[in-house]
Amino acid sequence: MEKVGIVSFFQIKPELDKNISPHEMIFESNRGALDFAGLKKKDVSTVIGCTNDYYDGKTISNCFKVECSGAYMSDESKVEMDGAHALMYGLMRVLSGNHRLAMIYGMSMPSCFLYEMVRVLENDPTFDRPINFLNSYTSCAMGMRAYMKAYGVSEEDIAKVAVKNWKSAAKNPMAVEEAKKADITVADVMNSPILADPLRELMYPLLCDSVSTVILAPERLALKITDNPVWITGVGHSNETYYLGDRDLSKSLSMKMAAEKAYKLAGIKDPKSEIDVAEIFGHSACEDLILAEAAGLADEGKGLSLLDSDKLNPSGGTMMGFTPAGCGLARIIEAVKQLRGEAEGHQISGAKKAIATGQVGFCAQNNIIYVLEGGGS
Amino acid sequence: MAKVQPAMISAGFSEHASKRSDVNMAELVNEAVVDCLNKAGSVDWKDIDCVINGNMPAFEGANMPELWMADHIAAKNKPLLRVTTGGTTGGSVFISGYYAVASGLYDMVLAVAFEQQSCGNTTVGLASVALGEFSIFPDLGYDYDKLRRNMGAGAAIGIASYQAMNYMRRSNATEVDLARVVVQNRKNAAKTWWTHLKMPTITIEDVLDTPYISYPLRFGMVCPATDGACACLFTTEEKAKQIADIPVYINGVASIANETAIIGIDCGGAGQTDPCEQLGAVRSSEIAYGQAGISFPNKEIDYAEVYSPFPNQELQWVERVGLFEPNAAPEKYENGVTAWDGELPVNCSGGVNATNAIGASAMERPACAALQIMGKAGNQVPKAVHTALGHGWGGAINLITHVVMADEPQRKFK
Amino acid sequence: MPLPPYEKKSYVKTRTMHGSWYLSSYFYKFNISRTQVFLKGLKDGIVLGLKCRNCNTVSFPPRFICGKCLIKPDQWVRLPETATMASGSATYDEDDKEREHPYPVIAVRQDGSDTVWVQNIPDDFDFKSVYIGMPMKIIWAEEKVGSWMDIDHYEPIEDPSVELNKKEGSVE
Amino acid sequence: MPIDLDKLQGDIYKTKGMIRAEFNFWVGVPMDKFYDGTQEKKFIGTKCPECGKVFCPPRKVCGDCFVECKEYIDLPETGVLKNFTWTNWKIPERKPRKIKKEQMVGLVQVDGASNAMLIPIVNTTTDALKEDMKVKVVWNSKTKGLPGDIKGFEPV
Repeated sequence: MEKVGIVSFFQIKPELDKNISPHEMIFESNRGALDFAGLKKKDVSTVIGCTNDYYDGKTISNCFKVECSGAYMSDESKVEMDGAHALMYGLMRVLSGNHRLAMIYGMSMPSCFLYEMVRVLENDPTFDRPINFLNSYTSCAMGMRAYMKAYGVSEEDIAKVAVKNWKSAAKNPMAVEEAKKADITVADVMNSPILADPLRELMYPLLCDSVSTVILAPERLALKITDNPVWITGVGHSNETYYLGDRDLSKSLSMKMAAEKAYKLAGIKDPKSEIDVAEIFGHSACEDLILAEAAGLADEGKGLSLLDSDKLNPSGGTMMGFTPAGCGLARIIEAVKQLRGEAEGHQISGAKKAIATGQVGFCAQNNIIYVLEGGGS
Repeated sequence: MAKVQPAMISAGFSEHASKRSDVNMAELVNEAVVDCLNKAGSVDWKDIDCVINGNMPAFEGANMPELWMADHIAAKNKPLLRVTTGGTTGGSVFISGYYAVASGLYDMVLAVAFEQQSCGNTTVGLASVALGEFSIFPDLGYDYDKLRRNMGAGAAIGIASYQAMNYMRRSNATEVDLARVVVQNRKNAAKTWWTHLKMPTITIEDVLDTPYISYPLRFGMVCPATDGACACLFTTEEKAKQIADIPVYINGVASIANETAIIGIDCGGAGQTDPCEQLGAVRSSEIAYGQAGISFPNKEIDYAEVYSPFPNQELQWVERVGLFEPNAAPEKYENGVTAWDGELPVNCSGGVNATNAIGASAMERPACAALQIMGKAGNQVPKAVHTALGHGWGGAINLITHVVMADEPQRKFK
Repeated sequence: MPLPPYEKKSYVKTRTMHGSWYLSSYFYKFNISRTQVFLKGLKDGIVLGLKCRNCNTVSFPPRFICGKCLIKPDQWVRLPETATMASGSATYDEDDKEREHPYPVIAVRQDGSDTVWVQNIPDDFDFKSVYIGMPMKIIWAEEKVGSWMDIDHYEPIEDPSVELNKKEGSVE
Repeated sequence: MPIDLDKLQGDIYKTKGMIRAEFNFWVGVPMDKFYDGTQEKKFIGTKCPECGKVFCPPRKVCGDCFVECKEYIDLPETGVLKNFTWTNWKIPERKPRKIKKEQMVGLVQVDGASNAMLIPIVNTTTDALKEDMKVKVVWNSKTKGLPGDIKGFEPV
């Protein structure tokens, strides 16, 4: 795979209920990304949006976002998954050579819709949906129970992951204010209300309004635009079956397959030692561990050892503020900041290679992983 | 100018009907995928590297249904991407299939688009396109009845009738011209196995006898609501030559977005002052022809499939995509230029006017055009087809997809 | 008159499972900073448009983002009360069966602006007499309160071009 | 029409959606047979002709072999609890709400099937739930051929 550079990025600071209209929010973010790299609107030849009709409450949610996203008279499309999947489509377009600069944004406004309710609409409408027990809470809880049983991990251990993520979020200036819990303890997490046993409220991220924008360019152009691009050297993407009853929830097969492909493309032999930063999009604290293990950062069942280093989610992961359809891009932006040395407050010194992931589906059914490398100058 | 030349080797369809009551969404799509793979010769489902999928989300009330139907579309343990852009969903899925191969990341890509409209209420689905945008107007003092009436005209049929008025004003086309298009489409549809409205005996008078729905469009001119699915298989040039007798090379793609028509964002005016001007389509075709190395589309294109739920749009699009001079289309239709045995056949599958499974429609256009090049179409035209185009529109008539394909790789390639 | 029958295919009928999508549980946020100014203008009988400094596009009603330049337009301009019909149609209201002739609906482009907007026209208006490019003017509401309905409706005004075109022997 | 100018203060205005869209999903032939079975208080599954896996609830296609499963087989009423959780949150298609009595739900593998289904667990307490526990179906007294026919599974 040829190297593709991330030349510009912008994220609107997440808030629980942002006093801004969604169109304006996309405008601010896309304009910000263009200005950050000193580009003009017409330089960008393709705009890929990531929105979801059920998150926006509108059919064809992209048709009114042409003006505000800067897609007027450019090659526009929409990926209705996670922002990281939209980046994949943008990457395809840049790699094909048909397009030079691609702008990708992902947004949603959970203050305007009920996220848990919308997830119910993802169910199999012939059986799971009428029975109405499969939802965000129960799927996360069953994934957690499967993991705990398979590797003899206790609830307190998972709580430690949550504590670490909340504490990291406190150091991140881009984290939502309510997520900055610097003094949180394991006892606090264990005493928080149960969403679905054994998942507790503080193991589950806060939903917030935000937009993330990334601009991609092929290698030669990227070096002209910025001195400090971050390269996408590998990408992997996979999907497993929907039926929870068919899957081993303590592992993530799709992430494993995706990571194998991404590492092969990027020429990474030993992810444990070569990866400096891992921005994992886990829907709950436990999913962070499952996905990190599947991505080869730790042996199966030994994910807790990652807590000893700063490698896992230095930004706080999804706990810094979870924006449906935008979270994968936010993970990528956090990894890019680390590689550029611009992560204020939570910088990992000397970070050279990072991974960032995105997912959709119950128990991380569909996973995508990027290998990012710094070192423009 | 893609670095890897993508080619299409097979297309499959499910049976289309107003109510496919015997299958659920997943099984409907499975029919199209199985049909596509059966026609692809030596390709096994395990050879597929990536699956791309899309439908119009709110019409079936299922969010990201492809996750649920992964097993049914041969996507288990494979990359699965969902691309949806409203009416152009099928075209966008087709284009992302092209890009998945052109990027060099995947060798064999299955693109699937589908719609099972009998599950939901299409009118409510279309209303919710703009309902969010309009929910503020009653609070700003807009009379509710008038809002409903004025904005109800903003849904697909309404926008089409605005377009029809403007087109008829420009070209002096009459209702008879519109009815002629309908008759041609439905007669063509009767010769294709999977289509919905097959009317081999329809006449212009039959169409003109039906009542108006929205002036100047009559009930008999409007597309049906269909259940159906379509699947296409893409691969690289080298592999395609091994697998298929006549691979179809995708030489140019574009999906240019324009400002919205009739209704604008956040209570603003709409940017398209003339809904039948369609700058986006003009620009898309320019780009796609540029990529494919086509300088004179009116001479070089042998066959066209345009997305036209309403007859006036068919007349309008064939002009906007450069097949005919502006305002010349009604005359060409009258003279039989676009008929099955004409010089430039258009919509010989019956088009969207006879079969509209919204999410799949825009993919059926390039798929049918490709089948004509392969010589495997249900209603195969007598002339030899070398170059063809497939087109789609969607959104608030601001999203366009445009695909140009040929039986030989791009001339300017390498 | 119904259309000729088409070849219907029949399929096994299976059960259905009910589902719903509550759009009533959604909220929508709008930026009305420009709309407020516009409505205040209407209250005083002033028609305001918003001009983008970069491309000089004037929007009526004001749009807070210029799609062409991706900037926020900020220059208010006063527009005349006349307008041009940009497009039109007539809807046959399904809910109102008693009504025989359809409701006319039109989209107008205010003179001096570059955007169109769906506007009201009297219900008893003969929609076949309107044509695209027809000059129109605003008829104000009796009492202006700063609401969208301060522009009660649009009415056609005399169009000299019709007579001229007739003399030339044009089809119009 | 009267207009409330006081409501229009500030740059951002928030409105509420109005309608509800209704859907009726066709279940397809295999699931239709399954619901015919639940009406007669029995489980029906499909068998993959290639790998021999049995699916309950039935599926038309086996994801691993991508072949149509045409063979229908009857399955017993007993099964194994593979995974479970309990929650006080009820999340229907409208608004999530908290309820007093916790609901138990588990992945139950019916004996003879190779996959588990997500189904409520009844007639027991949250503490008594264990993985790999034997469970048995509890039918509703009146069966209508709907998912509601299965009240849940209870420990044996």
